[in-house]
Amino acid sequence: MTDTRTLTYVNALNEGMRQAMREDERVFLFGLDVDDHKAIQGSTKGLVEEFGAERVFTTPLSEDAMTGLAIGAAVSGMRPIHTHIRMDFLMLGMNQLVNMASKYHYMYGGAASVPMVVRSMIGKSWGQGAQHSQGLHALFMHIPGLKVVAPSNAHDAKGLMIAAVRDNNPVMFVEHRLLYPTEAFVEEAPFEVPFGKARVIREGGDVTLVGVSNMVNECLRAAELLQEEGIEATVLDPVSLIPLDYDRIARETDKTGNLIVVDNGWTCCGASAEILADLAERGTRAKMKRMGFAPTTCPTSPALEALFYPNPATIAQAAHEMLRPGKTYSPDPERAKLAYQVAFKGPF
Amino acid sequence: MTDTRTLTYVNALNEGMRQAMREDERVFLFGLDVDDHKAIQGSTKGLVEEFGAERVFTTPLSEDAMTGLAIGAAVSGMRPIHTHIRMDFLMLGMNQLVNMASKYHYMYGGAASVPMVVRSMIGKSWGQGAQHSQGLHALFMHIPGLKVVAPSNAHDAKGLMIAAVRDNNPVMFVEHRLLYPTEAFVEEAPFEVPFGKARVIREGGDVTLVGVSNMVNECLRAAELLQEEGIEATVLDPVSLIPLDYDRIARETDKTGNLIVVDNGWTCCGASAEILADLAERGTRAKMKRMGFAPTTCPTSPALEALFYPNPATIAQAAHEMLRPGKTYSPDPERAKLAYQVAFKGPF
Amino acid sequence: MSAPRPNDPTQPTADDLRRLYRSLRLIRRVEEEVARVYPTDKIKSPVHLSIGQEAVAVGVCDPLETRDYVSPTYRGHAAYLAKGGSVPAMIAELYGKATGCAAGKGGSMHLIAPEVNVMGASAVVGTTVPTGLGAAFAQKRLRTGAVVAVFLGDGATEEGAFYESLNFAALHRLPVLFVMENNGLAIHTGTEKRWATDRICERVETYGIPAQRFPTSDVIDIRAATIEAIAAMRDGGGPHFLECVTYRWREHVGPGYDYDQGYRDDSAYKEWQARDQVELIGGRLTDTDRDAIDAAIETEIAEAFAFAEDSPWPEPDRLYADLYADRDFTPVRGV
Amino acid sequence: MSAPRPNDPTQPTADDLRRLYRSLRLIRRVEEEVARVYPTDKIKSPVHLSIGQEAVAVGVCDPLETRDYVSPTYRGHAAYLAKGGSVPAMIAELYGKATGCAAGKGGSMHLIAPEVNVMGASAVVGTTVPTGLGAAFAQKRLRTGAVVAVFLGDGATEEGAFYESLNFAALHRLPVLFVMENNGLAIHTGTEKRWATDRICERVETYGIPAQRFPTSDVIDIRAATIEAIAAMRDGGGPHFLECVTYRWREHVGPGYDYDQGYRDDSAYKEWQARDQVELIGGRLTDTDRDAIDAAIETEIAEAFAFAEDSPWPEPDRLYADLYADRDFTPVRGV
Ligand SMILES: Cc1ncc(C[n+]2csc(CCOP(=O)(O)OP(=O)(O)O)c2C)c(N)n1
Ligand SMILES: Cc1ncc(C[n+]2csc(CCOP(=O)(O)OP(=O)(O)O)c2C)c(N)n1
Ligand SMILES: [Mg+2]
Ligand SMILES: [Mg+2]
Repeated sequence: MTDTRTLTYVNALNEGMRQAMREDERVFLFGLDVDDHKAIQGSTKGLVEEFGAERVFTTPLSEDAMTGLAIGAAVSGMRPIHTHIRMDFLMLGMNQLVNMASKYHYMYGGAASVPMVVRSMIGKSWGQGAQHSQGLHALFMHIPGLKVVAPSNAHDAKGLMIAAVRDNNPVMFVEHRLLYPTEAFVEEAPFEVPFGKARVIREGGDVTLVGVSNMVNECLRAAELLQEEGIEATVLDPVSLIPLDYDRIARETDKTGNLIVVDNGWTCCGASAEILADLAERGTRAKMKRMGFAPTTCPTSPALEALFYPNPATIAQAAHEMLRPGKTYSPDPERAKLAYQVAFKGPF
Repeated sequence: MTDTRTLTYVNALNEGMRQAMREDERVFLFGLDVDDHKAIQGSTKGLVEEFGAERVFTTPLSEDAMTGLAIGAAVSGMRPIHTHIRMDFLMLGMNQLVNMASKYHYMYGGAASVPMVVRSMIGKSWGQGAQHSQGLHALFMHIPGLKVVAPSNAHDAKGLMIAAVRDNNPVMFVEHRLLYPTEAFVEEAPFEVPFGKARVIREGGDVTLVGVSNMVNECLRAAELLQEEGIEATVLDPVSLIPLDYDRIARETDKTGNLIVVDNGWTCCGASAEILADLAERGTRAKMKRMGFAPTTCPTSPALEALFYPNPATIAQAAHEMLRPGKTYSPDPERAKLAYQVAFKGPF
Repeated sequence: MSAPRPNDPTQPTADDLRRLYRSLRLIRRVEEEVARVYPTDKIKSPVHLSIGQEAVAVGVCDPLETRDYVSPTYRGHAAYLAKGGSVPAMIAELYGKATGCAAGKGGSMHLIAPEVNVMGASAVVGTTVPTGLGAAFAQKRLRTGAVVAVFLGDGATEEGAFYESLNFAALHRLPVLFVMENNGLAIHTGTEKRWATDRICERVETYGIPAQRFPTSDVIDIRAATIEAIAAMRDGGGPHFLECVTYRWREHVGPGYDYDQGYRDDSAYKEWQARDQVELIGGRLTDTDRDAIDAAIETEIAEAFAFAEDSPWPEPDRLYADLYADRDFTPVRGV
Repeated sequence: MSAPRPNDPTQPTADDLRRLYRSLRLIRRVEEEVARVYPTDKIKSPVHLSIGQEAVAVGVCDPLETRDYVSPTYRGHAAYLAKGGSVPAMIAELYGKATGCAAGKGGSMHLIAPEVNVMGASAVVGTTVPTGLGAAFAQKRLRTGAVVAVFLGDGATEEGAFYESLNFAALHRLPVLFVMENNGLAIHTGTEKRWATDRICERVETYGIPAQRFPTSDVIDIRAATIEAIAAMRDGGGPHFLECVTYRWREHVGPGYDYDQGYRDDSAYKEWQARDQVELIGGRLTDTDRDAIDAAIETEIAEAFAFAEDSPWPEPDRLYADLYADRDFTPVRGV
């Protein structure tokens, strides 16, 4: 069933939370500044008005205790959505996330469960710098007991949000700031996007590009550039990182024999390492490559920041080099810019 | 030059810190309980007596601020060794480690540096359970700007400690509780073990076993079992995880065409994933496999805990399956136990 | 304490005394048994005994109802038992057996008893302060009228999360009773190496939280204060704080004594022994009552250890069980 | 404040007033210029302006010597400049240029000036409290006699690390002056939604730390208190705390005003404007002095922006530079 209504990512998040809160009164939304007029870049807009200050409220700057509060509330009957405007700030809640949330169900032999969602946003550009730009999802992927999802589009933002709130486990919900204004077809009725099912967004026989979060878009744009060179790329969105749809990634990789994983994060011990390692263990014969943040801290100067991130041109170049090694290729900067007009709206 | 003096890992750590403190008065050692009579399982024994309470002191239970204290002291002229009796407790210092220590040198354009060592111990067995047994080095490997070392023996414990204290960057120093009583040849004079140089501990042409921290020993013991089956294993110790000696690992893998990486931690986005991913990018033709903690939280019951960790028998089985697929092999439990008598003392 | 009023619920009746004694004695005897069995290596996780500190848990938990919550520490046997946690399930948990309260996956430091609202204990100091706060938030939101007693050691007051929790609890007037078990030690280190001052109650009061200090942890006094705090909290009165000065008779972890280790001598131990609350409350019972309670406790303990002994180990496939909770979801409205 | 003593160093001389004015005015004008230029997109990182709050940084930093340290916040232009950080290096940093004080890698939130002991500022609220503590520890250990001023916002007092730092500072009697810039806001949220009470000074005092509150952040008062605190600290007197109530004139981040955003009106702004410290101190100078200072500042600023404009971008290979510090190590003895 295709829907014809388009929604932005930010509004899809908002609708997902709103519907989840309407559906179940145990759900509450809290975190620094969720109830101010900026409303976490609009994603929480109108929620305090609809659900009141008991269910939608800001907190003191106390990420550690507030994470514990979410866990304690979850194990005693509530369903919190804890919101952080930057993923970097989760480092203050790491003890509760790693030592409590992820372990609670297992460590007590299944005697309790922790249905909570932790929203956080990867920041990018405008010189946000080292501490406002990190994509740290790999840290959470490393810890058994957490789930990690990273919607790349408005449709999934809503569907994953509803699924995350309904899930009985701690779900790290990774958003990307640059995605907020992007649009996709989004059904109005509540729906779930299932965890653990990757999605092929574009099919092509030559190379498989796996993109995480916003990098799905960068991959799509790279695919456009590659098409001009006669190279057809499959673009795959893992949708959720834990659980990860290893089988589908393997299948799509085997089809082309060439894989590039492009992450919104560092590659060392990152999501891209995990994917390549799994394929290596399966004995794939494909050529494989990782791309992600440069292996440095993120600089603010635009002159350096531009080099820090993969972009359609560098992704296309990497694919070209994989398929036609030694042949020089650098996409015309004007065409590379045009690639930024490509967007995927569905159908899903 | 071979030394004939043997020392335990715990005493080698102690000697390394002692010599580093004698050499440079800016070095201080602090952390919960470093100065009590148990002395962090003996590793800090006698240091408060030699260097006084100004240079060797316990702290309140305040891991977050104490990590910040180490950073602030380091950037203003001191060289702290911050000690944690369990790696799990580092989660409370994550904000300072990830957002400050790792980034300080880069984020300020090289204007300051952070010469600090963060010691922590991986716990194992005796029912320590979920929160006292984690090997979380992969979380630190993921963050550019940190160095991560994991000595597997007394010689490296001392040499890496001295190198870590002399290093001008934050070094995560990963110890393993089960290694404390193990002995090796250790020179008495101060010496450094360089970062980024893997070491072959045992040579064999059939399979390459890479072990991290205590898993080096488990690999050596697996190699003994395998030898009885006519399989010769190379055992490789990465020594430091960041920087990682990718080239040497690749060379030793290519020699045998078979690689098993055995980590004291989870595999998902772990050190083992990083190694396999790098080899995959290099286009190695080797068979590769990861082993590590079971992908669960660590249980306390010995009935389950035994299954949680790789051991000589499971490592040997994995290697056997890789080399002789389909052939059943399960090492005689008595012989597997005997394997625990194997120990590597050097020469280095 | 203020002078007793007629029918003052804070003054114990004979029934109350019997119940208090039973609880104190049960904890003491269970832990002594744990200590006795420990060297046999049947207990499969490190134990942090509360022997000597029982009065705090008992004084606080006695007036709690089942609907009320307790958020315990890794030194949590006392709170678990005082709140009504099952003895056999606890011992089986220490033995690493499938019938343990955490199915053998938690051990001594991770007790839990959802049936009586004992939340999961944690081995990382201070972590159960915010989780207890969360339970209090839930009670307020769900309008259950229940309160939460959060236990923490003197060491835990040094963790920043404690102050974050105080501030939030007071700001949102959550029904949470913070119970600080001040035994003066964090492992082997006294407060003089950890605290700038001991003005904790005063500090807590700056959050607008009433705070009381019990220099000898008299069980009747702690119980009386708890009764008043509970009443205030059920009325929407917001958090309360109790500092209970107490003494750890045995070593930090393990079954033994450690007065020969050089970091403390046994002079304070002797003082605390002289006012041992188990004996003091026991002394207020008739011999018949006391004997009957003692005998029942011995039977209960013997049965619990036998249960643990006879229980099976977890099956190997349980290693992979319970990593994630199932997917069941039924929306709830009208909370 | 106590009555002025003869030769009381806390009472400003005419020279002092000129210096204070210069500092206040420099900060005000630099930030106004930053705000003016911001819409041109030449500034390459988000800016958190201190306009209206200058008196706190100036009052504290004026009596500091170069050897003393400052640990600033991301709203740190004022502290950086008041401590003597270079104007051109700051503006170049905001422009993302190679000549910036952080080589273009830090931006507005990550200023640093090692030559005058301004430590690195952080975008994560509260993180520079413990790092400042560490600098104070180093000063004590290295016996430099230097002190450290740690700046923090009212929001930062909610982070647990603040309390951990107070405790440690008092316990070890470290020479650290905690300076809380209480502008009543964390982004758009007032303290009423974040604080259980406003009894912060009282709370800090429970650590044995002398605490003073400045309800209008009078620059002379803050300076006087700082002079006394510094003297006490150089004498081994341990930490001090100042709560400086102040007001953020502009929006949280960015160059504009936000009185139309509904979360505050401009009534308080008008009150604070009426006692603007830049004007008040300026008014105590002769016109000649003031004009000379103003003119010099305009030149300095114009030169700084020109310097930033003309400076080169970092070369691409700088992306990989400075991730790790080099391996040089020369042992130091006799500290
Ligand atoms: C966060 C953390 N840091 C350090 C430890 C190691 N540790 C275990 S118990 C303990 C002392 C705790 O003291 P207190 O809170 O007073 O509790 P008590 O043992 O006296 O009951 C310490 C430091 C830990 N478990 N968790
Ligand atoms: C740990 C952390 N949590 C949240 C944020 C987002 N944030 C940025 S500034 C700010 C308000 C800080 O308020 P305050 O400390 O009073 O400083 P002010 O901006 O008023 O100077 C917040 C919440 C952050 N940067 N760091
Ligand atoms: Mg204690
Ligand atoms: Mg503020």
